[in-house]
Amino acid sequence: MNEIAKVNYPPLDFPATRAIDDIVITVAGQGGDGTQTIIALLTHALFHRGLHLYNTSNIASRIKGGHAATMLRGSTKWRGCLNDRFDVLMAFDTEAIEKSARWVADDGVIIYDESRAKLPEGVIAPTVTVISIPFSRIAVRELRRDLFKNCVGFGLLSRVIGLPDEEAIGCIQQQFKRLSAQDLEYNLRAFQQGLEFADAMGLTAAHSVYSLPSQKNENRLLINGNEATAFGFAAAGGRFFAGYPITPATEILDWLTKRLPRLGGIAVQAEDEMAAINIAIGAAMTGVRTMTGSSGPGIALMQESVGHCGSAEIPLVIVDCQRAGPSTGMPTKIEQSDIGMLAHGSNGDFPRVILAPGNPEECFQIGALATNLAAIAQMPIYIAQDGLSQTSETATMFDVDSVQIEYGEKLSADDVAQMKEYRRYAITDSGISPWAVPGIPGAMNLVTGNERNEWGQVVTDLPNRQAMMDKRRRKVETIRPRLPLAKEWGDDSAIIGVICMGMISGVLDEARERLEKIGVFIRCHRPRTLFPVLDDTLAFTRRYKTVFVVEHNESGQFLHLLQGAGAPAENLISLRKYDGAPYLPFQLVEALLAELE
Amino acid sequence: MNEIAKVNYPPLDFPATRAIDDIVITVAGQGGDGTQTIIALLTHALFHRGLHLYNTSNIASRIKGGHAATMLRGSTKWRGCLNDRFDVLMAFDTEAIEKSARWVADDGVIIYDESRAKLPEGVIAPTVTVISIPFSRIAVRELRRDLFKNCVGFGLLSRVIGLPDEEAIGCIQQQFKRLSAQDLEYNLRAFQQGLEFADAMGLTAAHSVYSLPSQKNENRLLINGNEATAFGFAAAGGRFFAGYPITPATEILDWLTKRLPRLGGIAVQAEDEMAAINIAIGAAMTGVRTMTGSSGPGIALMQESVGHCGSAEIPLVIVDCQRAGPSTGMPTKIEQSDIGMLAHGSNGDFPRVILAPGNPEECFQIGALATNLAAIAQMPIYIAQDGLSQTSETATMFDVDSVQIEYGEKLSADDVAQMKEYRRYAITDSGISPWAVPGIPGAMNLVTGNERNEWGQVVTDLPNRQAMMDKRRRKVETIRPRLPLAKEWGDDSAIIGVICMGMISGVLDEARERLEKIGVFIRCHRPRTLFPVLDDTLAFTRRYKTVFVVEHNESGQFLHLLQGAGAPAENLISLRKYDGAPYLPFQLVEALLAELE
Amino acid sequence: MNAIATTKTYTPSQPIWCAGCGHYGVKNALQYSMQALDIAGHETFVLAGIGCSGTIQNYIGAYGYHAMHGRVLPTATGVALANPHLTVIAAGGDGDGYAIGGGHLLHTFKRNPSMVYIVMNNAVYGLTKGQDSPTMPEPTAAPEEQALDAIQLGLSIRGTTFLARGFTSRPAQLNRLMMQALEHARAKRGLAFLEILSPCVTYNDTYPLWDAMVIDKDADENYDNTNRAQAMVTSLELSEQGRIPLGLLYRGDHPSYDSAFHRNAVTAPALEDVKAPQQQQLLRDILAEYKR
Amino acid sequence: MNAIATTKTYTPSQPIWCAGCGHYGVKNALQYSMQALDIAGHETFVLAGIGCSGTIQNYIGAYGYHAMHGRVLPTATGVALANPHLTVIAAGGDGDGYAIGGGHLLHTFKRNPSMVYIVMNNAVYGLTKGQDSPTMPEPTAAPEEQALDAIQLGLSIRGTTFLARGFTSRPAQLNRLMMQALEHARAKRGLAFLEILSPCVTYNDTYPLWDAMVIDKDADENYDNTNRAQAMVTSLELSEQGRIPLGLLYRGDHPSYDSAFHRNAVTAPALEDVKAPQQQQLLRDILAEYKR
Ligand SMILES: Cc1ncc(C[n+]2csc(CCOP(=O)(O)OP(=O)(O)O)c2C)c(N)n1
Ligand SMILES: Cc1ncc(C[n+]2csc(CCOP(=O)(O)OP(=O)(O)O)c2C)c(N)n1
Ligand code: SF4
Ligand code: SF4
Ligand SMILES: [Mg+2]
Ligand SMILES: [Mg+2]
Repeated sequence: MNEIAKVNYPPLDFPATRAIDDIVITVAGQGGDGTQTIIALLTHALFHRGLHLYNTSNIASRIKGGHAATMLRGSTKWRGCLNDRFDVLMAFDTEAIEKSARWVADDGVIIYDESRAKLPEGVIAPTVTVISIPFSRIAVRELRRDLFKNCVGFGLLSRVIGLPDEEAIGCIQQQFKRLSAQDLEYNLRAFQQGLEFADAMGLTAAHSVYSLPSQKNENRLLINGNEATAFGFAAAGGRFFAGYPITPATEILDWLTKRLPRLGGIAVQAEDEMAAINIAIGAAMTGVRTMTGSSGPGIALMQESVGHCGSAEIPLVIVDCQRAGPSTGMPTKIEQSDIGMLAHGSNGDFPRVILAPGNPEECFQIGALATNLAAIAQMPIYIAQDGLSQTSETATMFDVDSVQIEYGEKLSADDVAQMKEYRRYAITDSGISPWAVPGIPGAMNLVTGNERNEWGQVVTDLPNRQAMMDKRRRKVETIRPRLPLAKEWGDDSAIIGVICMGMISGVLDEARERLEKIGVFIRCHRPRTLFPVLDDTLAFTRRYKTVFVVEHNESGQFLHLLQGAGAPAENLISLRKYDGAPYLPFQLVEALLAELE
Repeated sequence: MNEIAKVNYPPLDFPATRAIDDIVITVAGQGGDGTQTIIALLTHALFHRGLHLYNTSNIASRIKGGHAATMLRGSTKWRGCLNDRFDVLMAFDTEAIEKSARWVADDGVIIYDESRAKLPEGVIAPTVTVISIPFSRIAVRELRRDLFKNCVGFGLLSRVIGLPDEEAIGCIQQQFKRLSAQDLEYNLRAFQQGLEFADAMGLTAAHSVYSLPSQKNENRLLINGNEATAFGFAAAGGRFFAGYPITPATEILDWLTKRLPRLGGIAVQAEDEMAAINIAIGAAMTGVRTMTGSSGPGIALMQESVGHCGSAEIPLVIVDCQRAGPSTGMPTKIEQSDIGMLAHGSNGDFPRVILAPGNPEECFQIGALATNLAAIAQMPIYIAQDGLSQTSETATMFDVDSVQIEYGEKLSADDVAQMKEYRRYAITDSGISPWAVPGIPGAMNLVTGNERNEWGQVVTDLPNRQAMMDKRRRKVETIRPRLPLAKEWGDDSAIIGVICMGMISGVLDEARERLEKIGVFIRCHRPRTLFPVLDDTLAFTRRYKTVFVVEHNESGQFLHLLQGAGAPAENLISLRKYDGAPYLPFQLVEALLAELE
Repeated sequence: MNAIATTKTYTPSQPIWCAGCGHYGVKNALQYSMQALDIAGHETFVLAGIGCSGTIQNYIGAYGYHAMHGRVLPTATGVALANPHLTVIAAGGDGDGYAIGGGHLLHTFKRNPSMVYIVMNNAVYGLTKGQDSPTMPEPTAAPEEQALDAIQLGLSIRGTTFLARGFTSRPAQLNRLMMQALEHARAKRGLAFLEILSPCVTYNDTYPLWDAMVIDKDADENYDNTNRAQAMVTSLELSEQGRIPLGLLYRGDHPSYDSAFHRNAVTAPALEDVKAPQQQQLLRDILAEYKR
Repeated sequence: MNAIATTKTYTPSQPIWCAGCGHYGVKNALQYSMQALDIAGHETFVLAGIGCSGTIQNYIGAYGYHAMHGRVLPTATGVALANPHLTVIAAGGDGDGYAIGGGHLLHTFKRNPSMVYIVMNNAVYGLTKGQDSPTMPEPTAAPEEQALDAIQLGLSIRGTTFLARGFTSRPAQLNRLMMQALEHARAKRGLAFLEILSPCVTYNDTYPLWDAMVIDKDADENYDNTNRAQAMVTSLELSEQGRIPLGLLYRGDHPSYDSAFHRNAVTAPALEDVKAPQQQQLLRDILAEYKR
């Protein structure tokens, strides 16, 4: 197995080691290439360095074998987005090079197999360091399995980013701890192979391209938005989920299928989205805290049923892991373009709330809060996720013990026993009617999506109708104080405001930082309740003459929501990106500056 | 059969005959009571008098036997709404009396069977004339069939409203022209029975309660909104419809099922709404002009597919016969509460248009226009109907010959033969791509709801995506000049504006008239294109400091649409009625005045 | 315990049905059977679709739910999974269950959740005024289209365990079938599917027609209702002859869907005490998966 | 006429499928049969669902359409009604057709519209990365749940006229079945349902398993594929034995759905000249109904 390693690989002329505190490493290839493994190894490495991590993918299709690029950003500061360019690109095939090479920083590094692809002309700065290495040939010839190329690659990469060998080996041991000793051994040998290559090229333990800092950052976890939302739901007592596979929401179904049964709960894969939400409705009516979820097309199919929950007063959490629409659209691309549907979809008027987390920690909190709010107000609560579903980030370790479980006006059999009379849809000041679930003696009641009287009997008389509509609307007012306000940050003497949602949070912060450097000061505002539009947000739109509304959709859906709620149109400037990729910091800076000129 | 008639019925003390030019007659009873027949007979009578008619029902449930009240207004002026009170109420059962008696005008007439029900106390003015008559007893005893009570009733009614006997007999002959001579004879005898009653009471040919004018009004038809929309569609070359029964949209399916086959077309009853819209999509892709329709719950189920039409560029007309929501709501009650769903429903952003007719004539025109616009712009066009679906009105005879059939950029085989290259999704300035349907040699193409390149092949690259989104949006700009502007009327020096949609048109006009009489002048504006919000409407919202937005829904959906499009929130006052019943003129006057004080 | 006697809540209303509607017979059979089996209203959840049929829940005095059109089966399945202590009864019309609900029917047959499903078949959409439903022979639009036979459909799905058909004009048999169905579901043996011929006197009065067509297989000693293939052959033959078999036409043994979920830690999610300390520990264990 | 030779439009792309995916075999059979029967691409409309399977329309060189998930059958029905001159081919996966599309399958069986429906059955959701589909035996969530057999389902619906099953590992038979299906549909005899066992090598590699399970009924001289009841009995028996029958398993004669519509004035709505003077006259006649 030493043949190739002994080949005298031409030493390259590497510049002096550069210390950086922020790095983006991209590994790209076919889906089956195991690019995920390299990223996982790098993740271990950077995590233990105490860096903040941001990990996302760019995949063309979900079929195994489709092109996939996985990006990992590690930084001493929290970022929550990618950087403009990649510092290191490791490309396993032609498509990877073609698609990703242009995004490598001028002083970056490209590692690829030149026997497979040519570098595209004119897009790569001459200052980029290019390393060519026949990964798979080495892996197959030397270790008899293509799979091992990942560790070869990791070996080389560890020298590029200046990871001491012991640290790197620690990562391999951690990553493959469930493998047989022999397989672990093979992987370690592949890693050595990578190191030998590096040595031959002049990338030694002493002379790496980059060197990365270490910082103390205990009590962190790395988690993606879907997992965190599912976790928040479970932590708040959520014990029933029904869904149907769809990119990028499937992970929630998977996560809960694996974990709910331990907690005495059930997760069901239904035959379609209508079945999913109605199974969920059935469960929710028995009193178990219930969630369903999907992405745009599935949520569109659920619209009739969501309105039904609003009408019939059924507590349900609905997660929409948004993706690029319309219709089937681009399933693996990001967008924030279901907001209008969530706020205005389905027939008729009914109470609903849309919450929008901006990072995994908020996913956890909002997953829990939505579960409580649904139970309290007996109504549908949407969680609007975006690229967060496809992104992992480091976050402060969740505090599961501090999650409260609130039951609102749910009645026990004892409560009912004390009552003289029970009306399911009793008209109350809060709009919330005490709720007895099936099984409780004496409290038999009728739940319906038709208009009804307090007993749940279908009636159409006018004053009753009006009273019932008003009662349902009041529920939103009742929980309004519980709805999370916006996160606001930036320069508080700025004269420019910028509003964004969800995943844009990170990139907006980075843009803010850069703008500050050139003397442009902005105040940032990210509502965590999208609907109803809360007063703090309306006040923000009135506070500045120039308020940007930055969103990932074509029609300015959030802008319309804001204006619909009374935000002054003349103050608002709409910035929209809808090509399926999130803003990079420089793009957002440019977009903001272009409007300011 | 003369026994009862000969009973000396106590003569009542009727006031002198009153000449009126506007009358509301209500016939109420159980659904099976044949109240429809009496209304039909009255309709003949008033139609021949050249009066404008407005005919609507108030039904609790669609099951035969449920309570139903049918109202007919006849007036020398066009009205397009009910009046505040009924001039005549004929009530066949207790429920009819209980529900309707309170709505009888102080100088009105109630006819009912006192053996069945008591008049509710305190709600009927002492000045109301009350006639008690044992309808069914007469009909059954005398004519051996309960059914004939309708003609007994009509006889009496004809004396109440001062219809000469010959005119009334003409109506009976017209109504029953398809019956056997014997059945006709029975009906005429029943009518005579009614007259004898009237005579006995003192209502004679010379002394009726009311007398009605006659006016020339040729070239009219009486039609309801559903029929008119279906007709407009057919007139513009619509030859395919797929639907699923739902109140109040079923009539469109019925109408087209009966008539399209004569025209070489097809109407299909599908297994559900998703099947309906997708059968329609399949048909539409072959080039036939296609429509589907439903009411709120069904339209909610179609949302995914509507977005698909927007994305895949499939021409489709979708009628929403709105009813009171949310969820199943109150199927037989009116509302305008799907506007938000139509404008913002479904995932992602795609081009769409919402048209809203205000009377049957506009239903016909808009049915035709929508059919052409869908074909021209290859996109979904919604028609938002409201109470119009449940209302018949007189209208100027439609001019089917003047309806244009426009094909937009549809290619023939010959056109394609001339082309060197054919791209289904060619990016053009107008956004509209020439369209070749299956069957044409050489023009094979791929239609998809995924993002695609010009050939229709699925791709996710960013610039293409952006270009395709922009192209689709441009189609709306291209047809914008064709979108119908608002109807505007009223005092043009007024300082108060009022905006309404659809069916509110008539009642707003009557309110305007009454307000003028007390010195309050308003300018009325009814957009016929609800989405996109057109400039004439935006200009209207800016023209007055006080602009009322009157709508039949709880949340102010149209208000939000207007504000979302940039209308100044500070000018707008929202008036909403959402109890399931349309505004009556006095209610709208009061609501407007209350805000103006 | 008599449900209605102890209620603190609504008084069941009078049916809105037309005089003579078959649905009265269905309601009677259900009430009779609940009483005969001593099933308490508060432990019973009647879920109904949309249609004339879809009002039956209002007349029983149990917990009741009015689903969206066509969705009653998934909803009832959710109930059965979340709280197995309830007697779950789904009910609806042929339009609701076989047209818009056809997909769910297929999958519910396949899953076999423990509950009763009553379909009131009148071959029309009663509530929307008489359009053809999937069980209408010779529908107006495409007269050659075959009527759907839901029992045959159920026989073709190998997870089914109880397929029966009753007729409101045969109340004694109907009562018996209803009781058997309730017992099947309550014993957690799976889905008890009971189609009931329930004529719509207003839009499709099939009393005399069906009276002439039905044939009681419960009374046929040679009929083996535990043999799926034979049941299918018999049913197909009878269809050819223009006959409609009544009775408990197929009875099988197959584990129920709920039994797959209700094991180990999972008993009744609806009754789980989510605030219990051991649950907190389990959550902490999940968190530990994320420690690196 | 060779479709691809005369195209002015897209060049069919290379499949995106994993190497070894069964779907290649389906594509090959379709292309082979279209050529063998001389079916022009421009007169053919291939409508596909969503899934790995749902990309087949991109590789044929015919008119192609990518439906919403589960909706390909109604869409194709709309095409068949509107333009009977087209050869209509619906295609999709088992998830697309049997899970979310199950209701439409039922009703399409019942209607029997003249078109081919190809289901590429791999017992998983390939595109979404390997979840169980309705044809998966022992699904993870509820292992006792029975796999759906769509042929048995089709046999239970009395309007069906062509029910066949092929296997991509039996290409000769598959080609034959595909040609028969196309001929059935093109002769307006109704729905030609062809389920093809098409393994997903990535998430559920069933090549060896299915190879051992299949049994060719085309080769069985004693099998009468015109007898619905026998076909059902045979299929149920084979299922019991863990076998999967291949071949044209049922062939019936029942008028097609489209034939109910295509009569009198209705020939092909898509080709109707709506501007013709007689159409104007017909509209005026309708208007006359409203004259009073
Ligand atoms: C989504 C939706 N589509 C359509 C309807 C209208 N609708 C109400 S009941 C019904 C059919 C009723 O027929 P069936 O289920 O047979 O019940 P029956 O009235 O005959 O007892 C329909 C189509 C609806 N309520 N919701
Ligand atoms: C409404 C909707 N729900 C879910 C999805 C996600 N989805 C895409 S393909 C697919 C299933 C694919 O399985 P199958 O039809 O068996 O095709 P295969 O990939 O196995 O060929 C699903 C669930 C979707 N696109 N749309
Ligand atoms: S319409 Fe038919 S189904 Fe409905 S209540 Fe009347 S008889 Fe029964
Ligand atoms: S994932 Fe499976 S079904 Fe999809 S292409 Fe690969 S092998 Fe075929
Ligand atoms: Mg029915
Ligand atoms: Mg599959």
